[in-house]
Amino acid sequence: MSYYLLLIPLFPLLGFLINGLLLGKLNKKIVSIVACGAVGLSFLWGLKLFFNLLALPADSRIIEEIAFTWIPSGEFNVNVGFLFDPLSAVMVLVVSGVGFLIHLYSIGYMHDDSGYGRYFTYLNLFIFSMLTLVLANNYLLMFVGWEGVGLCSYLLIGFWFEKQTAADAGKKAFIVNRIGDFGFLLGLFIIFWSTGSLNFITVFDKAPQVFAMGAGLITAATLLLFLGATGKSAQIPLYVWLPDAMEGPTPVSALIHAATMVTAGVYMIARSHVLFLMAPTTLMVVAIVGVATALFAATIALTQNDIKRVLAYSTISQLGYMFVACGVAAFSAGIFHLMTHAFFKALLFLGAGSVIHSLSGQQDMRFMGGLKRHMPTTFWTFLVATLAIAGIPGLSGFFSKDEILWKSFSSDYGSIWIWAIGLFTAMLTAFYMFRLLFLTFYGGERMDHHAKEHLHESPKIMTVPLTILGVLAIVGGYIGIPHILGGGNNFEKFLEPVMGNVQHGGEEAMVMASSGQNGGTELMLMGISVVLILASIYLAYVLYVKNIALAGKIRQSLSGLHKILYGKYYVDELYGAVIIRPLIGLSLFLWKIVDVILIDGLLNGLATIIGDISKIMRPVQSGLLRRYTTVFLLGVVLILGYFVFR
Amino acid sequence: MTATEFAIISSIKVVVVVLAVLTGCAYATWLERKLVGHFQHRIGPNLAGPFGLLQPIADAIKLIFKEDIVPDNAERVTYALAPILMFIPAMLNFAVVPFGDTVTLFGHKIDMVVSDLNIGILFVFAVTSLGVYGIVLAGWSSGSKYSLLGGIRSSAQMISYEVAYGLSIMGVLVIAQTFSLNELVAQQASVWHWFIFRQPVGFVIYVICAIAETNRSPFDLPEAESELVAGYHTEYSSMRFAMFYIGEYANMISVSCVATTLFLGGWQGPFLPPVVWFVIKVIFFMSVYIWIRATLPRLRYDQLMYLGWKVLFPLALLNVMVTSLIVLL
Amino acid sequence: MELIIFYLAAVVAVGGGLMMIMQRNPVASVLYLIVTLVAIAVMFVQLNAVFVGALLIIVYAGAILVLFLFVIMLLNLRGEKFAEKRTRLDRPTRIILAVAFILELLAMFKQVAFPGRMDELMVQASPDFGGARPVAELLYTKYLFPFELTSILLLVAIVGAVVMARRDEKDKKRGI
Amino acid sequence: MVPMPYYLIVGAVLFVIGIAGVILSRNLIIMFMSIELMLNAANLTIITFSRFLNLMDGHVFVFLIMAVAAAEAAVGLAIIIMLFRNRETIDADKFNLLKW
Repeated sequence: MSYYLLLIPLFPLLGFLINGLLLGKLNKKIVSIVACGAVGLSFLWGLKLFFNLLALPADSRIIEEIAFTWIPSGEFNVNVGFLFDPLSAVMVLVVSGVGFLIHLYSIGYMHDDSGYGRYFTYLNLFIFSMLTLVLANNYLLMFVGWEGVGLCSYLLIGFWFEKQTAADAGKKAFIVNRIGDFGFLLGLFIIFWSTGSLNFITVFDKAPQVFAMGAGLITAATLLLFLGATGKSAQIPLYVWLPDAMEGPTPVSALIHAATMVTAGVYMIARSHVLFLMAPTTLMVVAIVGVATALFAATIALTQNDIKRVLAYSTISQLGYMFVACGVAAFSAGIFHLMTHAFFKALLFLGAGSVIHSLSGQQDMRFMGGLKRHMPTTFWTFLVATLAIAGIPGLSGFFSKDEILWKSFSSDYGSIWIWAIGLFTAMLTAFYMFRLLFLTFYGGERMDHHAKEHLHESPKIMTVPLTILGVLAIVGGYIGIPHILGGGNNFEKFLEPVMGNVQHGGEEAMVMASSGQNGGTELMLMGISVVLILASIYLAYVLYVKNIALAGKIRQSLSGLHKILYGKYYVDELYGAVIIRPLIGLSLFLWKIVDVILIDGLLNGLATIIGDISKIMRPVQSGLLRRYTTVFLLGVVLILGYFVFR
Repeated sequence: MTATEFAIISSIKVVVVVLAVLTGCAYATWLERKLVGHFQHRIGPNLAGPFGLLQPIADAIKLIFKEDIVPDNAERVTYALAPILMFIPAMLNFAVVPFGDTVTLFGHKIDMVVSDLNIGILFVFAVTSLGVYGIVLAGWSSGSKYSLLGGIRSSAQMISYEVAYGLSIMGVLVIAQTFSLNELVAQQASVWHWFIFRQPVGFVIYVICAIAETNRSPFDLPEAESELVAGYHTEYSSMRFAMFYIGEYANMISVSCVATTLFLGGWQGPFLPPVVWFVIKVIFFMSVYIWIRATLPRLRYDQLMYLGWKVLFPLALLNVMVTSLIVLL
Repeated sequence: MELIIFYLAAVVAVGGGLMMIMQRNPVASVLYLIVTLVAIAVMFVQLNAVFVGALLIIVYAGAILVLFLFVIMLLNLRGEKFAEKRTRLDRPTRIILAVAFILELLAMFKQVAFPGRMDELMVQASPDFGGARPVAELLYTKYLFPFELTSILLLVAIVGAVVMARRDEKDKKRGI
Repeated sequence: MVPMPYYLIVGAVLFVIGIAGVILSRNLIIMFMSIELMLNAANLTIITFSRFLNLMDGHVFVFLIMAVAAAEAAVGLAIIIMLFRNRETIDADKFNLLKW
């Protein structure tokens, strides 16, 4: 039976082609129908295939389809082929589903923009690239999607390219991503060099034979892959592009942060988990980088005033969680969090977009407040998302985040320190998210008079996606309720054909948990986190609703720390001083000294010498046709003469 | 048949055909003048002999006795050569045209054709394509601008129409699968097998192109009196002029013969002897020629080129393609 | 008989060729080339290549050389005498080279290719040898690809000729 | 029956006449015609071999050569016309642009 996996990325590609080729010729209605329809069809087809997949027995849920041979070059054979297994199924549904909602939302959000058609063209290309990335059956095709995503992020972040900051942000995203891509590519070279293939299944089958456990080569390869992942998924040290990416239209931020782009790194690591499991060092690095990023970004988020920036840092922080999960070999937990995060983060961004839309572009939280009454739908959905990200029991974020915390505590690769920092970060998350909520929706209306008059709830086309995402943010977690709370942990089971064979730690823990031996610990840890999170929410309530003056006082007394945090640890400036300035100096050196004097001098000298020589040779070349033919004939006569008279 | 016999019979055939064609040319002029006269509601030549039948002879005598003028700045050799070059290809065409069925004379079986080439049609083409030289050289060597313009015009016209001309009969060849004129005639035994019915489009294109090939009205731009005096033979007189004249009419007759052979069943026909049928058909075709001349106005030069390249050529191509397709199926 | 025709044709061909290159007047050259071509066509027919022979006349005499004549008339070239400026050595060198070349060719024929009497090697030609049908059969089967390439070549030539010979506005103003 | 080398010799002679025409004549048109003569000398040789080997392939080659010659003539003559328009001469020795 053929599954026509090709169709999934094909629909957005068609949408892209139609909208792109007929740019400026279609009216807005047709553009939006084509764009949304394309993604919607992808989603529906993905859904159908998903159910087909469910109908198969668990261990045969791997479908590989080759569309055509792309690069046949000796031993190097790359197909355009697609792999559909539980992992990519989840990713396809998340990408196309959330992507579809964001498309719908964009119809309302971008309605008055002059680049409407262009916007949807990019958006479709983005979805196409992302679907290619998650469906690819080999690293090279994945890399194509990977680069496509990078390109689209550049196009979309710099969508309002008339604005200098937007254009700069686009370039920054692209360049920083290139660094990661470079690592990714090198990693691919190592993989191909040692296994002779780039096909996932072949590589993973061969990996145990060609790599020794924890050997230098595999460690290098996985570290390079991880470098790629840090670029795409905004981890230390390559996270700097993500906050700046806020320059793009808000739905784009939602798309980048929730459904596409940043999840690519997590997906890639989960996909390559076979390789990562063979390199414990790398796993440790992944976990440490993840937890460090989580904490680091959360602290910055505490002080930011721009609503989208707070969300951006929160994304970085949450991605840190996912990497922690990967680092402690709890890949399915990472993917689980990725999915729930996609729901609530998309919701948060779209909600923020709705707020910004209603305030005519105002993004600074200091000039918001009291919006609860004006925009009820936005408020309630936003509240749901905030509760979910904070990890309040009963909402999706709680299950996935707690899964990660528990795995980081119990897994063979985990440690109590990671757990502790993760927990602390969770508290910070709850705090800054509620700070955001309170500053935006509670308290006095601090916007200026003009903006106040324009306050309005967003149109249906924007609130409906919000509502759908709100529902998803609540129920999204229920597919992965852990055993300890009486659930079946179905999500992990579903991913088992992909991940199952490697999750020693997780499985043992699961067995322990179900037998009640270790269940007490898990419940206790869960309780601790819930209590601490509730406490930090209360703290936020006190500081930002009840007694705003106190917040200011605290800020004053800790002004040094606040300054550092507000300045984002001055990482951008550090990069500027350490990398960019010397690079400019080097370039100047290369230009003025090496290029102009050395190379040009050499070339000019050579040219002069050749010119002098040719002055001697020139008379031979008379330019006279008949003389040339005579010489030609002379040659023929000589050659023929040699053969005749030898 | 021995070689000697062959040589003798062939020589006789050649002589007979040449004489017949020359007489035919002479009386073609008479036919034309008579017909055009009647078309224009006058009588035409009627003084020399009954119905003016001796008029061509009188004309011939007049032409022969006129002074032979050669312009000062003419290229003498080519100037002298040109009328011959015009005349010879026109005559050569008749070498492959079958005039009738095989007859038995004095115990010898004699084909009523000078030479039955199995690539007869190609021969006709080759010879026709050589005909252009006479005109070009005449125009060029006369040393007169009218002649030069006429020569250039007519050669451009002939080359242009030769393409469609060749393609128009390709349909017939595709159906008949032979180049031999004899076989073509044999395939048209009954009236319904005449190729005119199987290739109507080809026939129409052939007629138009043939008129253009022979520089006849309405395609007689090269000798348009009103603009070019008389085109390429402006400077010619006397016998040289007569040769052009004969050449032109010989061309007309040869084109008519080929048309008869290709489309109208050749010498095939009931009751009457084959040769008579052949002559009847050729005269019919010639009359059509003259009729067209008397009826249609002259085309403008750009119209002529337009018709040749943009109408007839694609049409002929289409005709060949459709025919091939049908034959293939 | 055949031999006589061959000798006639050969003499006419060689003589026509020589006359062609010795003429000052290009029109005469064209006429001599036509004569040569007709003689070559006669030899083709002698070699049973009837179809190709007819094509030679149609294509060369009927089209290509008319084109030459056309160009000559268009440029109105009469027997031009070109100003003498070549060095003294040029012409003898060239003639010597040409003579050397033909001697070499003949020597090559003599020693390399044909030991013994050639007419013994002669094979009886197949019945339809040289007709249109076998040529067409090869052309549409074995040599289909070169054949198609030829059509592309012709297209390129048409486009190239049109582009090159077209007068642009500048030329029109100069009245050329 | 005419022996085969006779044809070949005629072909060779014609070919050399063509060469001589190219290198001796200063008239571009005559040079060009000499090239056509060389092509036909080659054609004659090909047809000769084709006949003596009883293979039709040679005829196909001649056919293709004629097509090439036609294309060449069209382009070549267009070039000559261009040259004449620019320089008002067809003296081959007046054109020495081939050194660039």
